[in-house]
Amino acid sequence: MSIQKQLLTLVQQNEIAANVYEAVLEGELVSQMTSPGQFIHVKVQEGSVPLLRRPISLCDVDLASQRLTIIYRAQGAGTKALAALQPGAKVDVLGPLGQGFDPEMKSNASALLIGGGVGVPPMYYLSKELTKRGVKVSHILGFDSARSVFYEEAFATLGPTTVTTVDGSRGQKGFVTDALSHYGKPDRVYACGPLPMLRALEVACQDDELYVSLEERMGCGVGACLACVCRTNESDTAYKKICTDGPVFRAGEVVL
Amino acid sequence: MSIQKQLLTLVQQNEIAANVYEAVLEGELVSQMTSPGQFIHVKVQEGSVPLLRRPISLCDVDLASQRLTIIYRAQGAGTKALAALQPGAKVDVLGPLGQGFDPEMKSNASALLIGGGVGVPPMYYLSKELTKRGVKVSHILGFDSARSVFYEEAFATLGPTTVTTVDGSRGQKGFVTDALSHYGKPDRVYACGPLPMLRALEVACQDDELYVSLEERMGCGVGACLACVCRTNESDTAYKKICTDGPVFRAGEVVL
Amino acid sequence: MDISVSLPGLELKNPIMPASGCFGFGKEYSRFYSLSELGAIMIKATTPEARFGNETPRVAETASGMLNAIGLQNPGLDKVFNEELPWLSQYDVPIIANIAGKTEEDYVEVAKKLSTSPHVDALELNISCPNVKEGGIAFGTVPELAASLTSAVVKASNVPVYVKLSPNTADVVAVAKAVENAGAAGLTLINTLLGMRLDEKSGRPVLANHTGGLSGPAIKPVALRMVYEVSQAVSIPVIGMGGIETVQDVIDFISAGASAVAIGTANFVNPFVCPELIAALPEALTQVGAERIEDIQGRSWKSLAEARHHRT
Amino acid sequence: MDISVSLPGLELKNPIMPASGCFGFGKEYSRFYSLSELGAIMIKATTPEARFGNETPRVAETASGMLNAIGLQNPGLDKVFNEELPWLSQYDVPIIANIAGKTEEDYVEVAKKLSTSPHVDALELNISCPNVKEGGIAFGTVPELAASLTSAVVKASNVPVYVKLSPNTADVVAVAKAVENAGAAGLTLINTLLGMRLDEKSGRPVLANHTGGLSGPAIKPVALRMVYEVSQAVSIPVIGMGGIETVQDVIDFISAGASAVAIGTANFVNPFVCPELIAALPEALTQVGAERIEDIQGRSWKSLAEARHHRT
Ligand SMILES: Cc1cc2nc3c(=O)[nH]c(=O)nc-3n(C[C@H](O)[C@H](O)[C@H](O)COP(=O)(O)OP(=O)(O)OC[C@H]3O[C@@H](n4cnc5c(N)ncnc54)[C@H](O)[C@@H]3O)c2cc1C
Ligand SMILES: Cc1cc2nc3c(=O)[nH]c(=O)nc-3n(C[C@H](O)[C@H](O)[C@H](O)COP(=O)(O)OP(=O)(O)OC[C@H]3O[C@@H](n4cnc5c(N)ncnc54)[C@H](O)[C@@H]3O)c2cc1C
Ligand SMILES: Cc1cc2nc3c(=O)[nH]c(=O)nc-3n(C[C@H](O)[C@H](O)[C@H](O)COP(=O)(O)O)c2cc1C
Ligand SMILES: Cc1cc2nc3c(=O)[nH]c(=O)nc-3n(C[C@H](O)[C@H](O)[C@H](O)COP(=O)(O)O)c2cc1C
Ligand code: FES
Ligand code: FES
Repeated sequence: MSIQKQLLTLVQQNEIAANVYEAVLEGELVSQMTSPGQFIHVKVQEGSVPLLRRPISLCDVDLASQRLTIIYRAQGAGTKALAALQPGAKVDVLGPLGQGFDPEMKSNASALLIGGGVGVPPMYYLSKELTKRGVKVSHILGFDSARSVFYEEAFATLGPTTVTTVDGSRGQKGFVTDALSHYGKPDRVYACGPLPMLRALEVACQDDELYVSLEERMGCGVGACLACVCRTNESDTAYKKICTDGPVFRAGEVVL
Repeated sequence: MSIQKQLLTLVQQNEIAANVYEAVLEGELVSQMTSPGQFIHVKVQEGSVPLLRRPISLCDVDLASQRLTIIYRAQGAGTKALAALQPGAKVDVLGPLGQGFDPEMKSNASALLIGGGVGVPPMYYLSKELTKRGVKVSHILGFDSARSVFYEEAFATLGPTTVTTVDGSRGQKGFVTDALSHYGKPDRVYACGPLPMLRALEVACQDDELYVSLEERMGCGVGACLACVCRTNESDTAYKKICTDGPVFRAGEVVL
Repeated sequence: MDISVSLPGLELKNPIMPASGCFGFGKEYSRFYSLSELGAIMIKATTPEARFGNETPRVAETASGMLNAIGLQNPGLDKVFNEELPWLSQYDVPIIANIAGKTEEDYVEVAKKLSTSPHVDALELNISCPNVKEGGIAFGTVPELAASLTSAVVKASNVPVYVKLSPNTADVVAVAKAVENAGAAGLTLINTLLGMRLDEKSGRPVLANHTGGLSGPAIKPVALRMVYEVSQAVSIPVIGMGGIETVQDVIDFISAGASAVAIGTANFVNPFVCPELIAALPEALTQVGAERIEDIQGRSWKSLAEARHHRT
Repeated sequence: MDISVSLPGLELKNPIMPASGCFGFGKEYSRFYSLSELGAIMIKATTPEARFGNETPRVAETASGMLNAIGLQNPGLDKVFNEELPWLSQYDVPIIANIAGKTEEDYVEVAKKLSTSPHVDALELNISCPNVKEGGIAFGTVPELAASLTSAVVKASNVPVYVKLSPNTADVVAVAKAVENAGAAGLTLINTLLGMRLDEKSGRPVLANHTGGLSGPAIKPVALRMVYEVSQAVSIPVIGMGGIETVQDVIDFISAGASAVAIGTANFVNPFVCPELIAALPEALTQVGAERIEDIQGRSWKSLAEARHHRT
């Protein structure tokens, strides 16, 4: 599976929650994107503003039509410019990057997928891949408020799904950890979301086989610049690069 | 007549010669643009690249439809980005700026209008205004080669027109000055084009009432930054600002 | 919301003012809005004699920035005193007069006279112009020279003296402290970074002066860093500038430690930028939970100091 | 067209090489193209001991630029010597080893060992890293310190020593001349400008290190100016860098006086930028009427000197 740089075509773009956009991109490169948890590195427009690429997780991939879906929050200059693109626009994509989630589990094994905010998207592709393998999936999706919720029904078609919101305006009030009790002891837990959420899960799921996907500001996205490192417990100078060793790690492998 | 900043709508854009574009912009502000020789200062796109506005002369104005026409060469970052805009795009225009050509002449007086390269466009609006006043206009339009020629027929409908090209691939071979002899002694000569052309005209037309339109790299376009000055003969420190005192000057008023 | 700011010699209705050299003596922009809306005006550098400045081209564009080499063109001390300043007096706005020269005597001469004008509220000592050999940049990079020039000008002046610092130095804090000790009432920073552009075809410098001063959004990170460092090291107020275009930029400079800000290049892009920023500021302050400027002034380093304090 | 360049210790197939810190030790980009295509490789700074560097976030974006504060993270001298360099030897490409440290002894230790590696063709003495207290930036801004460090490293080294200059100084030419006199075989410039960005909401520095080094197109005018000034003042070759993205940028730096160029930030934007520039260079040289690099090297100031000469 080789990393390439290619111009993909934006075929569709919708605002699916407050400031959250779903974009569908099409092109040959998509046939490389077989691993959920991997990400693409997007140069939103030509020229030097914004200068750097933006890392965005694969949310869904349709190999047959060579289309991928991403979901992202329009917050800063780059993602706002991305949100302003019209269908037909060409988007410069580098990818697929990073080590994704390992979806290989026994048929009938159980997996709990936990996403927080814009950590939810990669869980969707993962859930589909697990389901394909006969794994029983459940989902906890955490958001700020009802306005930010997306893909609830999509997840519900794959397996039991609990939505939590911090303000209680939709689903269960509270954090994803407040919903853990509904799901007993799954064979594996996968999570992606803000650092405080992942830290809480590391504690709450210490007896589980937990995989987490991390975020960090990136330069190159390919392991060369050392912008995105995190520490490991091995030594004072030991580290992992989120862009190439991750973004998915086994809990404990790196220091959160 | 007040200077304003307004978003105009690009209604049409065509490449009318090699790398030369004709763009039509529409909006209320156009009703202020009554003086040929004036220019607009265009912020081609939002954001900091390109940062500064670009000065472009009025080539034609239709007050009834609130449309103006500009003709420009796509050479650097700003004009290339302008050329890439599609109809419907909003363009941030500051204007009208500067002192234009004085078109007040007696009916039946004769005027010779000389344009070189992208100095041709302002001559078109001027020629129309002169014609309205019953002035007999003739034109000399200088270009590099046949590939660069534009608006030859448009000028010809207003009055006798000679095209010169440096390589002789269209019209008369040579420079605009080589065609002066065809036009006897007009009551007034108006010129816009590269500095060497204007300097040659200053010599060749020393007995005529000659007005020239100058170009200089601009910052503000409104007289504040002193980027665009030229010297006058009055004193060592005397100067005129091309953006506000010009761009049109009586020959001799400033040092070319 | 009250967005007024009190600085030595200056009662500002708001902390937004055009930067020197980007606003002439006010006339041009007075056609766009009333100058009384502004916090203050920093007028174009004045030298003893009228100067033509450098040959053209004087500006060139770069990525997110521009170079200028105007070369301190100005009508000279007498004309500024007798014509420009009285014209400005029709507006209710504090005037900060930027002064330049070749020698200490030049600076002192201009300071002495301009500071007696009833229309001048403060001086801005330009020891940082990169575009003329005698533009003071040597004064601006050597702390001892900066200090002795500041002393002389402070002595000569009837109004508070702000010193404009150059970014073209290894240690801006050393210069800042030196001029503070020499009696500066405040600091303004940054002036432009020395840069150049070449013509694509000929390979020759685009600017007639060869090199010029880089301004605009490109230099904002450098400006912000210097305001951050200097404001922590001195106890006189700082007026920050360098690449400000948006109200977020204003918030950033105040967070970095500035008491007020100046807008240069952005005026060229949008002649209405100053009044637009003034209008937008109250809402932007509210958004970051501030009720007045001081609530966020220097919060970039104050919060870090608190964090350090709590840790120990 | 022959685009090869001969520099002390370095026979370059072409004048394009990745800049230190932006290319690791080559492994990552070797997945995109063969490293043998490159003119040379400037590898990541090596210090005596392994270093973790600064905490994250380590990068932030700015207008046409980026800030980094990696903090000289590297696996340490032994590992670079025993693992990274031997791995690189599979490619036919000169290696320039960037060396850093806290003290003169550190620099000398790294220089001594790395320069005995059969895989190292030249050293790049990094006296300009803005991101660590001991990153050598003091060495880089004081001519005397720069010179004495250079002497020590030149003495310790088996291969030619290039010195990487800091732009965070008032007088880059003084530093350049000092290190030339101290035995530098060449100069590389510029390193990053010290800058910062604040978080929009909290007002705190985005970078864990608070400040960082500004790179990318925003700094090109400053870099070009320094290459122009330095290349006129010294007689050793200059490798230019700072914001290079396009083949026009390469032409500009060579016109300013560089003998070769290095590409930093642009690798992050386009991993193929170096081979693309190499492929585009011959045509670009033809366009400006050059048959080889030397035809346009320094033409920015050579043409001016000629103009001056003809005038007198
Ligand atoms: C592996 C990975 C996968 C991601 N997947 C998604 C996703 O599927 N959907 C989604 O909405 N977001 C995702 N993010 C976060 C996303 O990359 C940032 O929100 C985005 O880069 C911000 O860019 P901006 O232009 O909006 O912000 P700006 O503020 O303009 O960005 C400035 C710089 O900071 C970086 N940056 C800012 N915030 C972050 C952040 N949280 N993480 C990493 N870099 C940041 C930007 O990349 C840029 O270099 C992912 C991040 C990583 C590392
Ligand atoms: C009063 C006036 C009227 C003009 N009218 C026309 C016109 O009708 N049609 C036309 O094609 N051109 C006209 N020009 C020239 C036009 O402004 C420049 O070609 C254009 O600004 C170049 O921008 P760029 O983005 O292509 O070049 P870049 O190289 O990207 O420009 C960089 C900077 O240099 C400035 N610049 C470069 N060349 C010139 C130049 N020749 N004159 C002024 N500034 C320049 C730009 O404004 C910009 O600030 C006029 C110039 C002036 C001063
Ligand atoms: C065209 C121009 C002329 C300037 N003239 C002066 C001047 O006369 N005196 C001075 O102290 N600074 C001068 N400056 C510097 C500005 O006041 C300001 O410090 C600098 O441009 C950074 O701010 P900005 O990025 O907002 O432009 C000038 C800047 C520009 C762009
Ligand atoms: C992420 C990053 C890491 C860097 N690390 C080093 C380094 O270890 N040693 C060094 O001498 N320069 C280092 N630099 C500076 C670059 O080599 C180069 O001088 C600078 O970035 C300007 O070039 P650019 O604008 O092309 O990036 C680093 C730059 C970046 C962006
Ligand atoms: S982003 Fe460059 S190493 Fe990970
Ligand atoms: S462009 Fe600013 S004074 Fe003319």
